[in-house]
Amino acid sequence: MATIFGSGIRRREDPRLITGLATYTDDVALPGLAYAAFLRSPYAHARITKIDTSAAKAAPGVVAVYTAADLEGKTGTVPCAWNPPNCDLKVPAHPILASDKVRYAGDAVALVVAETRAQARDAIDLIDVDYDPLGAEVDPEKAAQPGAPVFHDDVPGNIGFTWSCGGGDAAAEFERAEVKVKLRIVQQRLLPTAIEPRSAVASYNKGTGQLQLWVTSQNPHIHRFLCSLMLKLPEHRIRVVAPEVGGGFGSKIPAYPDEAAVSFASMQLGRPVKWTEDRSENYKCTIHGRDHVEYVEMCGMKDGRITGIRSTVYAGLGAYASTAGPGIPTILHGLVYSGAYEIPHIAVTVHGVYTSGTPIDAYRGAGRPEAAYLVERLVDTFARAAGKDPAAVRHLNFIPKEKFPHTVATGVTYDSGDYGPALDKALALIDYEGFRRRQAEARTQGKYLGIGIGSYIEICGLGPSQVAGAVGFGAGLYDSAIVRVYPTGVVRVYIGASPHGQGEETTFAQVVAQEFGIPVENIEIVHGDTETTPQGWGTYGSRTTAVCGSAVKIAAQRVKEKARKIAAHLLEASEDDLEWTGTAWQVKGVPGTAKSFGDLALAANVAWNLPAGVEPGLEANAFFDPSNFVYPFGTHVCTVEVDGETGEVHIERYVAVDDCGPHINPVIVQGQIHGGVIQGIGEALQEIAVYDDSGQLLSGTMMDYAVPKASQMPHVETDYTVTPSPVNPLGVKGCGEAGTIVSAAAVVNAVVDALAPLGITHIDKPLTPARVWAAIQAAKGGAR
Amino acid sequence: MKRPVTLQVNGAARTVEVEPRALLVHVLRDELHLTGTHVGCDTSQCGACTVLIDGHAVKSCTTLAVQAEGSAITTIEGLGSPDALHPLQQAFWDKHGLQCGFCTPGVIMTATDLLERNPDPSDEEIRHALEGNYCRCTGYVNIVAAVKAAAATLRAARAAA
Amino acid sequence: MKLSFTGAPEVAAPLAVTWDRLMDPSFVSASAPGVEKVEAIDPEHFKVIVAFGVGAIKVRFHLDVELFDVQAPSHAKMRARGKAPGSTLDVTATIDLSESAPGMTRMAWRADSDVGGTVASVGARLLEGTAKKLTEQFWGDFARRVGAHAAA
Amino acid sequence: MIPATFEYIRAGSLAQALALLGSHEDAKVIAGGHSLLPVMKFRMAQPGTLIDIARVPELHGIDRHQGDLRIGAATTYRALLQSRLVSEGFPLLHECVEDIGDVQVRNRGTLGGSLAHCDPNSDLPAVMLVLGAKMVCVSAKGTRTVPAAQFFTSAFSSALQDGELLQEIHLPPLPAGAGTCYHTVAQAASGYAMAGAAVVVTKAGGKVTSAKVALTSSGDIGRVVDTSAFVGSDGGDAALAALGAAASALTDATGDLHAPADYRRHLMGVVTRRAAATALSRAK
Repeated sequence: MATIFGSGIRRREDPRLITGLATYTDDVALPGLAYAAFLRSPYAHARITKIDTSAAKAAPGVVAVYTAADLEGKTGTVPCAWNPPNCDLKVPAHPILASDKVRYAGDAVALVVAETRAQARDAIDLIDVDYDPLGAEVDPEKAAQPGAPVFHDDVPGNIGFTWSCGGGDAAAEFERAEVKVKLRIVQQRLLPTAIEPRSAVASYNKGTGQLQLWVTSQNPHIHRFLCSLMLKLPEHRIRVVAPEVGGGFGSKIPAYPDEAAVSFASMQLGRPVKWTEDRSENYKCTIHGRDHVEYVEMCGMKDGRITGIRSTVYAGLGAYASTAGPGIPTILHGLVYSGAYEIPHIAVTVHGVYTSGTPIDAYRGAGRPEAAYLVERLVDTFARAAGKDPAAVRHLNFIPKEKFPHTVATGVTYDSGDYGPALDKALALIDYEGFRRRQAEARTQGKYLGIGIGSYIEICGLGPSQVAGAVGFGAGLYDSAIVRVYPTGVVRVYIGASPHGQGEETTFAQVVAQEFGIPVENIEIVHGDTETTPQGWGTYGSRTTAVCGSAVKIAAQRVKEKARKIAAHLLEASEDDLEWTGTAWQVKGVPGTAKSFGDLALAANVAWNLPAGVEPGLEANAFFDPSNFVYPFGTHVCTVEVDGETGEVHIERYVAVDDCGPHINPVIVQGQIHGGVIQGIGEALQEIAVYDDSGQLLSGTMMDYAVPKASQMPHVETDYTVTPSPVNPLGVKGCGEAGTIVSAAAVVNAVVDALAPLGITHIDKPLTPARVWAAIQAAKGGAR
Repeated sequence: MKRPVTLQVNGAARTVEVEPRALLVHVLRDELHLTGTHVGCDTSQCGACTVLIDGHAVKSCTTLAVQAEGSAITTIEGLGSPDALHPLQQAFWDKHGLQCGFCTPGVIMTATDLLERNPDPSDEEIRHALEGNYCRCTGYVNIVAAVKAAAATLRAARAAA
Repeated sequence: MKLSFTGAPEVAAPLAVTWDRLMDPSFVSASAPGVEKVEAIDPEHFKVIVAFGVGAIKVRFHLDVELFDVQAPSHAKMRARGKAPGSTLDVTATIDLSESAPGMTRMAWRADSDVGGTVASVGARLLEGTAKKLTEQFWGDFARRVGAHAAA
Repeated sequence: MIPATFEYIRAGSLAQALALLGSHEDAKVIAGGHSLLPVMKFRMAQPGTLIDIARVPELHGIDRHQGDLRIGAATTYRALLQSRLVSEGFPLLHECVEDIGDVQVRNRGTLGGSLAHCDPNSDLPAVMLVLGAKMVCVSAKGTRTVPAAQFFTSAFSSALQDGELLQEIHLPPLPAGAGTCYHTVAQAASGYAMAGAAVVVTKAGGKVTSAKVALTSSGDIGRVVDTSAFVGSDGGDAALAALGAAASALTDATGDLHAPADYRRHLMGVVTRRAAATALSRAK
């Protein structure tokens, strides 16, 4: 029992998932259910000159057709919930259904509700809309230039904000430095591609005035909050349920106009309405990630010391400011430019730019992979310019272990760290020296072998609420738990976070089991329903275990303390004379006196004999607000062979050494790393959302957007170091995003290393065969 | 223009009135309430909708229910239950071969087909066999481990039989 | 998705005859694959229903067609805006006729199309080859028929 | 993703299928449905009637017939992969089919369905061309045999006429000692070849004695490379390079999302060269 914390037990959520008995949103069946479908704009940017819904309204099975005119005055707009300070953020109105203009290909224009899915779909084709096309521009750098089409009348020039951060004196340092390198980096648009598309089932009871909304959400309480604004319905009349959720990766954080429109329809009709997006709809209308054009520079000394970094970033916001959109390229990006290094001089400028593309919001890692990528690309480029080994440069510049907690030039304070051992372990696992010998040999035979290192830190475990407020995040970042013990000694734990694959039904049960000395089978973790769970802020930003898990632990400790009072009373002993055996309270050194957790659960719940002043029942709640973010770190190393003729990249080995503090369940931690790494490799090698000049998403299906397949991806080798965080009682650092943070950088660094003999210093990801071949051709001076 | 279609679903004859255009996946989910089979794409790529038709893994989003008339359909619900897991289901649980679980039923159905054809697949053969089943959570590492483990279990069972 | 195609077939007919045929919507539409209906609003404006496609693929567009910058007998431009469920099509075409030899006309054309919606985001793989083929087929067929009529 | 409405009729025999095809305007034939249903779901195809030929007995089976291998048009990829007649007699076809789509697609998709679809990115036309396949087309008027070279007329259009079905594919035996190879570089998302080459070669006395090379994704369907210079050569690096250059030259200068025109042309040369080299190494 003593080892349940730290044990790789099987997941408790799995039996229902592997037998098809789990309920995802689209599985929700209700009497009288109607089905909704959206008519979406085929143009990226156009004025709507006519909408005629008469034929659709007359079509078989159609219950209602709504356009912006029907919502007028009855609903609000889609809110943006992150307003970073001191950047003059402009948030233009984002209507639930487009009224006068459409601003991206996929913007919703009308909603059809019909008796069946097929009838709703059929009726969409009967709505007649005339558009007057206006200019489109999806590239954030180009959209920021004079003369670009303007997408919002109240945002002339399309610049939604200009944000800066830094420390030291970068301008002076770049004057003084001996070695300077610069890169132009494009961090392409990515499609999050949770395999479960988004879905919403809204059921409004006109009698009670209550709306119940099942929705694919990573954060039902945030959804409740934002839906109340969109629907002008008080929050206490909304119950949001995130049932089983089939992956999110950030894309199910935002409140979308879709669930508001579906809820509106249910409120109008007084019957339940279901909508589930198609994949092609998902690719057009669910948020995208990344989308930066970056001009970045690094400087330092010939001995390999890095002294400065600066950047100008054009970060696409897309057509509208999504829920967390503006916070990602700023707070979650600019503040971590120091990476794992001591860099005294940092200057970051980020322009958030409205474009005519799908809105950009959080995608796994959200801002931090972009930062890690540019920092690690720069470190490699700098090392090459300084004539130093890239591993040695990293070692030289790592923040030393004894300096933690350490405040970097951007002003954030890293909680704890010991970066060298992770790098050394990764290099040893991959046999760095041996590879370098093999590489030298291969080069003599005209083969392109490369090795890439990525060392990272990330800022996660979001985070202190006070900081959330200070950085303009329109929510709290504490989390919560209620631990409720039943008379028979079994336990339900209600949590504010909303896991959707990360396994907290298991890890949190392990935390509680460890506290109470009971089997995990006696504990159920309840999440995802605002009706039963305490206020929390959801699952994203690798925060669930660090923040909500801590609340679980504290609530469990409170329960245990109450049990101790009762035990002392029953044993007629002083509380101070009791000791916890691991499964029971007993008088110190007197095993025969043990009151097991089960005994005390019964005693508390029947309340026949409680100490004076102690209320019946055995439950406690806790709201945990951490004192700081957590900063996981690690080093990933990747070896590749590049086919110089076809441009194909083959990953030979991929080694990830991560430090996310102690592991409550090491198997689950490893699984999180595996998945994160493969997402990063997909980003490095094959994933890109391609738009044409007219703002059409050309990679609009899985036929053209290359989600990594089993046959394409390498085995991922994992190892760990363990450095506890001092900022939460579990000491954990979060592992959900860790795998993704630096994996793209490691892969691209490896490919550039392979091609270095040709003089290639950078290739923009994704490193598709065509791009790699083109870079080789250009380097060889071949005709392109 | 609905018409009756009879399918042998998980061992039982089921007759449903459907339009010819009804996709098998929609009939399974909406008419027969077998919601373990999922829809993840439009283009026959992701494999979340994979079921067995007459023992062969098929994407039920690219099959009309009328095409499957008279065929034996096996869905994840028919493979095993929490009390009686199929060796593949057991192995996915044991090896942490799933996270959000959305793709998992389809992956397991395809793996069932693989292990019928090839009782002792290599890692590479497993990865090739699963290229029509996308998983965004696991990075496939533990899926491969799970299929290998299930293959071993099934081989042992066959040897014992 | 933007597509641009050009061509310059030789027409075995005098320039004036070729020009007259070009200005005759029923003659023109007989060359256009998939045209189902042409309705003349006035000499410069037409409503056209056309089913574009190859093999099993067929998308029916309703087009508003406008002739402009018409300089008889050698130059005209055409603008068409079309919609199909979920998809859009915007085309601008330029035609310049010149006498290449006595009784022969060189018909230089250029067509710039912009396709949007489902056809662009789903059908891009199918689109370019198909559109090129259809466009070239149209002008080739038109040139051949003008010549045939002139000879007849 | 729901197709528009249509009428569905399952044919129980070839005669019935042909009669239905003759009597239904706006009808499409469906077997596995893996080419047609995806476009129907996007409503980019809206046939009025689907005639299901998957269970027509005359369209199934793999056997030897007058020296050829005879394959029914409704034969699934799975059945092809399991056939020893195919893997032993036509390793090229086996090699190609192994990587078409994925397991689920191969379980359902049919050889005839793919060939009749005439997708220029499909792998099979090139293989059929170098194997010298003969397509048996049947209509109410009778059957006719169309060589592969005439069957694939252009992208998405075949020599099949209205009212006609592809019934069988006949493959003549490979030349004795022939080496074959199908090699592609696929785009990562759909798995369609960015460039692909199918090669059949024979050699004797250090010389190439015959060679057939056809291309996938060259811009149109069914492009065959002129091998007259390659035949008679030693099949060495220079000859392979020249063959590759011929394949590149035959490739349209049109690109797509995954393969810009210059890359595609270059890649066609590489895959052709590699396929030919492998085929030569396999030739006896």
